[in-house]
Amino acid sequence: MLFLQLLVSGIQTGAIYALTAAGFALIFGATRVFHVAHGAAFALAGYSFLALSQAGFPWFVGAGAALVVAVAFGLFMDFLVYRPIQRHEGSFFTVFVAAFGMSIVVQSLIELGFGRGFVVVASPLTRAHEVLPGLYLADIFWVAVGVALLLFGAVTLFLERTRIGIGLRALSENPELLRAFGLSSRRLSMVAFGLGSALAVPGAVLTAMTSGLQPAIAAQVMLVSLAAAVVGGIGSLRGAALAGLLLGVVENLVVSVLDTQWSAAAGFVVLFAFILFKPSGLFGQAVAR
Amino acid sequence: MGVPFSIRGLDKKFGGLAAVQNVDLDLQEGVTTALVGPNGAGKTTLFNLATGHIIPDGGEVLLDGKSVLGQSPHLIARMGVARSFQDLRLFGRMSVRDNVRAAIEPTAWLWQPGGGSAARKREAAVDAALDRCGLTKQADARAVDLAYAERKFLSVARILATGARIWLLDEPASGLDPHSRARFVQLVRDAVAEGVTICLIEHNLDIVTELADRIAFLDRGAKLAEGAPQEILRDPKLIGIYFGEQRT
Amino acid sequence: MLHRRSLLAATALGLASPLAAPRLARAQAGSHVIGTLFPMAGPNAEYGGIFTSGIQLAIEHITADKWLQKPIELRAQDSQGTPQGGAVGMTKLANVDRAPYVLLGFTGVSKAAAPIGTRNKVVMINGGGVGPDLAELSPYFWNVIPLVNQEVQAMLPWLQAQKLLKIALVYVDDPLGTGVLAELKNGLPGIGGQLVGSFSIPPATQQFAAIAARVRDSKPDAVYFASYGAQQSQIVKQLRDNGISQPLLTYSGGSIPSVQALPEAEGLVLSGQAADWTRDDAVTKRFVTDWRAKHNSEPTAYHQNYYNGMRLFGLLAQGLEKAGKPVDGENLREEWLRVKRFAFVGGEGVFEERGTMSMPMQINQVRGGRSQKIA
Amino acid sequence: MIAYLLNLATLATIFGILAASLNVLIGYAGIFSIAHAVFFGLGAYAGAQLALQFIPDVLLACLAGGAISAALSLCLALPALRVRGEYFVAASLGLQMMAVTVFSEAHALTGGHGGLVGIPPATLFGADVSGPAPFLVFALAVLGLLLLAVRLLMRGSFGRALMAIRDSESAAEAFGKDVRALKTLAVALGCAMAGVAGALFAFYMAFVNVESFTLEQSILVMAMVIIGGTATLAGPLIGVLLLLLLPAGLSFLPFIPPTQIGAVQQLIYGLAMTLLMIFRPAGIAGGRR
Repeated sequence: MLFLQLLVSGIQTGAIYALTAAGFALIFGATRVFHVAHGAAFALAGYSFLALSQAGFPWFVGAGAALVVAVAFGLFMDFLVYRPIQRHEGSFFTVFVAAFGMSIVVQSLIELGFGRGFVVVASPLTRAHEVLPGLYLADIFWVAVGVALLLFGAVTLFLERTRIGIGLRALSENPELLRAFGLSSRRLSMVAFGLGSALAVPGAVLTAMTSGLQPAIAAQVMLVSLAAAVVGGIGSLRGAALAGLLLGVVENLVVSVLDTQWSAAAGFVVLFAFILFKPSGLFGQAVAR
Repeated sequence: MGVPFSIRGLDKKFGGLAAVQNVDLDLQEGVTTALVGPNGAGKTTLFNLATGHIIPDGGEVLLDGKSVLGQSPHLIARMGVARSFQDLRLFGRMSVRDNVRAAIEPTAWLWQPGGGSAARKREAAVDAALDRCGLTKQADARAVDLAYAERKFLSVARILATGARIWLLDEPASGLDPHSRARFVQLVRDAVAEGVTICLIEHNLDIVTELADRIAFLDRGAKLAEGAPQEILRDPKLIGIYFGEQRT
Repeated sequence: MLHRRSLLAATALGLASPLAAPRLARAQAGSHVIGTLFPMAGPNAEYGGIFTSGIQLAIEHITADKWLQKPIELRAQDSQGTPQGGAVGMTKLANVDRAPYVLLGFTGVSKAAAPIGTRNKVVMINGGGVGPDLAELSPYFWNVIPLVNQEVQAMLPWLQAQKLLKIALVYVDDPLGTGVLAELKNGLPGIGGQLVGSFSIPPATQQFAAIAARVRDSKPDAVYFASYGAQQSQIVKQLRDNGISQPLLTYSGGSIPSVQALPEAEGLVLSGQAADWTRDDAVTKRFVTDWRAKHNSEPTAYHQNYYNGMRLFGLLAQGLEKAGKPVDGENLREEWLRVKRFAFVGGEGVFEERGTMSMPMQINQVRGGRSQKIA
Repeated sequence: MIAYLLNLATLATIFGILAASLNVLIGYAGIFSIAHAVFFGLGAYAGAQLALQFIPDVLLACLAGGAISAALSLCLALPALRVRGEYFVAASLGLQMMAVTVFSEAHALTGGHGGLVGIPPATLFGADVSGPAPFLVFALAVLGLLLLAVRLLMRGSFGRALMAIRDSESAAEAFGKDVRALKTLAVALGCAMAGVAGALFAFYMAFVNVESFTLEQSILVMAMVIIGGTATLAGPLIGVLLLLLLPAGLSFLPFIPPTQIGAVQQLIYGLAMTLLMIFRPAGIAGGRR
């Protein structure tokens, strides 16, 4: 039963990781930008939700505001940080450092605004009930899993059925092809950043209610997304989502065999192992040496 | 005339797609061979297989009759095989002079074998190569700051200075203006005169006819024909493949 | 969901604190420089505020009574509640501020700071940390708080009486937590009990769902947790959220308002030193009366301890000034060894050989958001 | 005030060594490691254990720290030989996160979160050098020696070969450079220097624990190198001075409360990273790229 319990809480954690990592993978797949400020979008969304909830607004107003803030931040990064850099130089490390700098900025702004402690939005959804003997589930589990499935389905449909979605998928493989399609890569990268950042919002809102937020959460989300994207195969949405789920489950299950302290590092052991032994990830193409 | 470099039955597949299949090629001493074929014919892949940058699925690569298959690229290079790249791959943030220096230093530790006299010899070789490629004035500029033609010549200067006896040149003259092109042709001719064996990939058939003693024609990874330039270039079937593919 | 370690914050501050010095470095000649080394920002900042307020009341009393010829100047360093913060802050207080007397708290902080303070002959007073290693840490390190062995000793009879014999422990993997672990491991068999599970957590983790599952799996009669600051609230909330209905136990670190006000903390059992505000000795009376007047609330044991810690300096320095000796760490220690017994809030304070002070203990329970004595 | 300045100068010297060592990796070898604090930590633990168990000789501690870090640098060299770019950054992240867990779990070697306390005052051939001034002189001598070594190496064929690999790995191979050996050596060199800095740090603090060797320390050092300018001798030192003087400078500004200095400092260095990458990617000391 311990195993089942840990598996269940792993799935809850993993559902949130999966959505967030899918956003990161979508952005990377379409634009080849290693958007490490993705975690900052998550943090901004979470704190927006928190601020409005504390001000007494109903949850959907807070969630809506979180969505607006996250998307605006994604577009801001695309327009004002990544494009100017790519215009004069494309080195991935330059982009990486710039994005990292921005996530530090966001973190310190949150620290100045909300303090360094952790904060949580109280909700009756997080209280667990015994559903089977020894198995406890909170309602938020169903919310997390349901939202993750729903959104992932919607995004998959969007990518496969709509013109813009197909364009997004083509962008990484063959930018030449796009011109024939009559789509501008500029607009597509806007869509990628907007949509990718939006995918961080549900995770942010749910985290605000379960284990709470703290300013450093931006860096943590970045690490998880990055790990999931690499393990899943860089650029593969399906891979990132699956790997996100996997990381969440591993993180929880590892507690049943190892010291509880290894929980946080478990995901990174998986990451390191993948890079050494299967750098192409679960679904990626072979990495050119 | 010896055959310093030869390829036997080389095969390479990428994800089920045959990039090179069963290719034989002999580079004869002092002879310039041109690899000709449409885009995607496997010419660059053949270079990469020959220099060890890619491991072939099957076949044999012989240097002076000895197999070098599976050797790493730097070891093959040290045996006297120098190559250029289509996208040049200069050492961008280093100076022009350091680009050439880095290319010819036999080891990479603090001290080079041979002491002062060897060092002076190397500096002389660097100067000579820069001079022949017309880069003396730009010697202290960084490689990324050079003009297009200068960058192309720098990639040749790196090879020239090494004193390698086998040169594999990947589209060395593409995009050059007529003046630079003439200079390039002269450089290659001088090298051949000094006994260098050259294999080059080239799309410009004028340069091919000007420089090549032999042509190997590749299409879809296979060698379709090999022979003297006038023979190959007069074969309507080959020319059809060549230009037919080029137009799409 | 995504809480791991507190990431970017710690190092930046760790570097900031030794370097934020110049403003503080301009020492006023002619004052007694007293250092404090408490967490002033971050998840443990609540303690810093509580500790400092006790000190301030003592300074007010010392000043009002004109015990000393020179005024007292307080220099605060942020320890962040972490060993590194403690080492950095202590280096600064000793080398730059040249404080002969430093009040600190937290077990990890104290252990990291003590060698540095000892090397510079700085007297260090702990009124908050309870790790067992804090006894005999250094000749210059004195505790005005009973340590955790006393806390656990006080808890054990109560557990026996309540027939809570199988205990699971969730502890922060630092000197405090490992101290509690050792005490429980040694103490429980004595009452016929047993430690059925012990789960270490990193100091900044905030995700306890998996740990809750394992705690539940070990089928304890009660769950003891040893942490501090905001993490305690998180542990309490998530253990309860994840279906743990057994009694929760902790040590005196849980006696801060943010924990007790939590709805999930109802019924939480904590050990702590006996706080008897009805005593009628003059020192206690004055402390309680002035505290109530100033803060309009009841004082806590932490307030009492740091009041005593500051008062101790007043007593020692007064003696030194009278004898015409300079007030430095070495002389303060000599004076302390000479006097040994001091009139403190809560009765006479007698130091033991190991730099510790015994006190009567009691068991409290949180009822309706407030701590009440139950044993 | 003198004590304060000595304090600052010693810290700057130690970080100068650390930044110079990372510059060998990032600037000269093109290995974008964000796990540098791991090797700083290994050196610190090695130096501290030597001092605690055997002899507090600071020179021996530096050698031990350097040796341990160089030996374990294989953990970083392995992924560096297998993958590049984003993948390597991800791998080094994984290594960093795992190392922090190992540092906090290996109580016998590292003291866990409690750390190694009571490191005895530094001696040199039996003479006490623990005073602020002699210790600073020793640290400066180490820095000078290491900078001289880096300069000699990087001006020579070793440096040229490394930079050639950095600029184009395949071309360097095509000109006979043994990429595996050179990268492994460069990683070992950089990590050994970090280990030396770590040993000095252990004596300077008289205390080490895992908090000094976390991801944020790695990021801080990376920021020092990037902001100062990579692949130059002076760049990392400029970066160190800027980032260390920043908090001191900020504490002179009366309108920032002391508890917020950390956040403001982070804000500034995050912003500096991003803006530099947009407008001057080669750093302050670097030329135009």
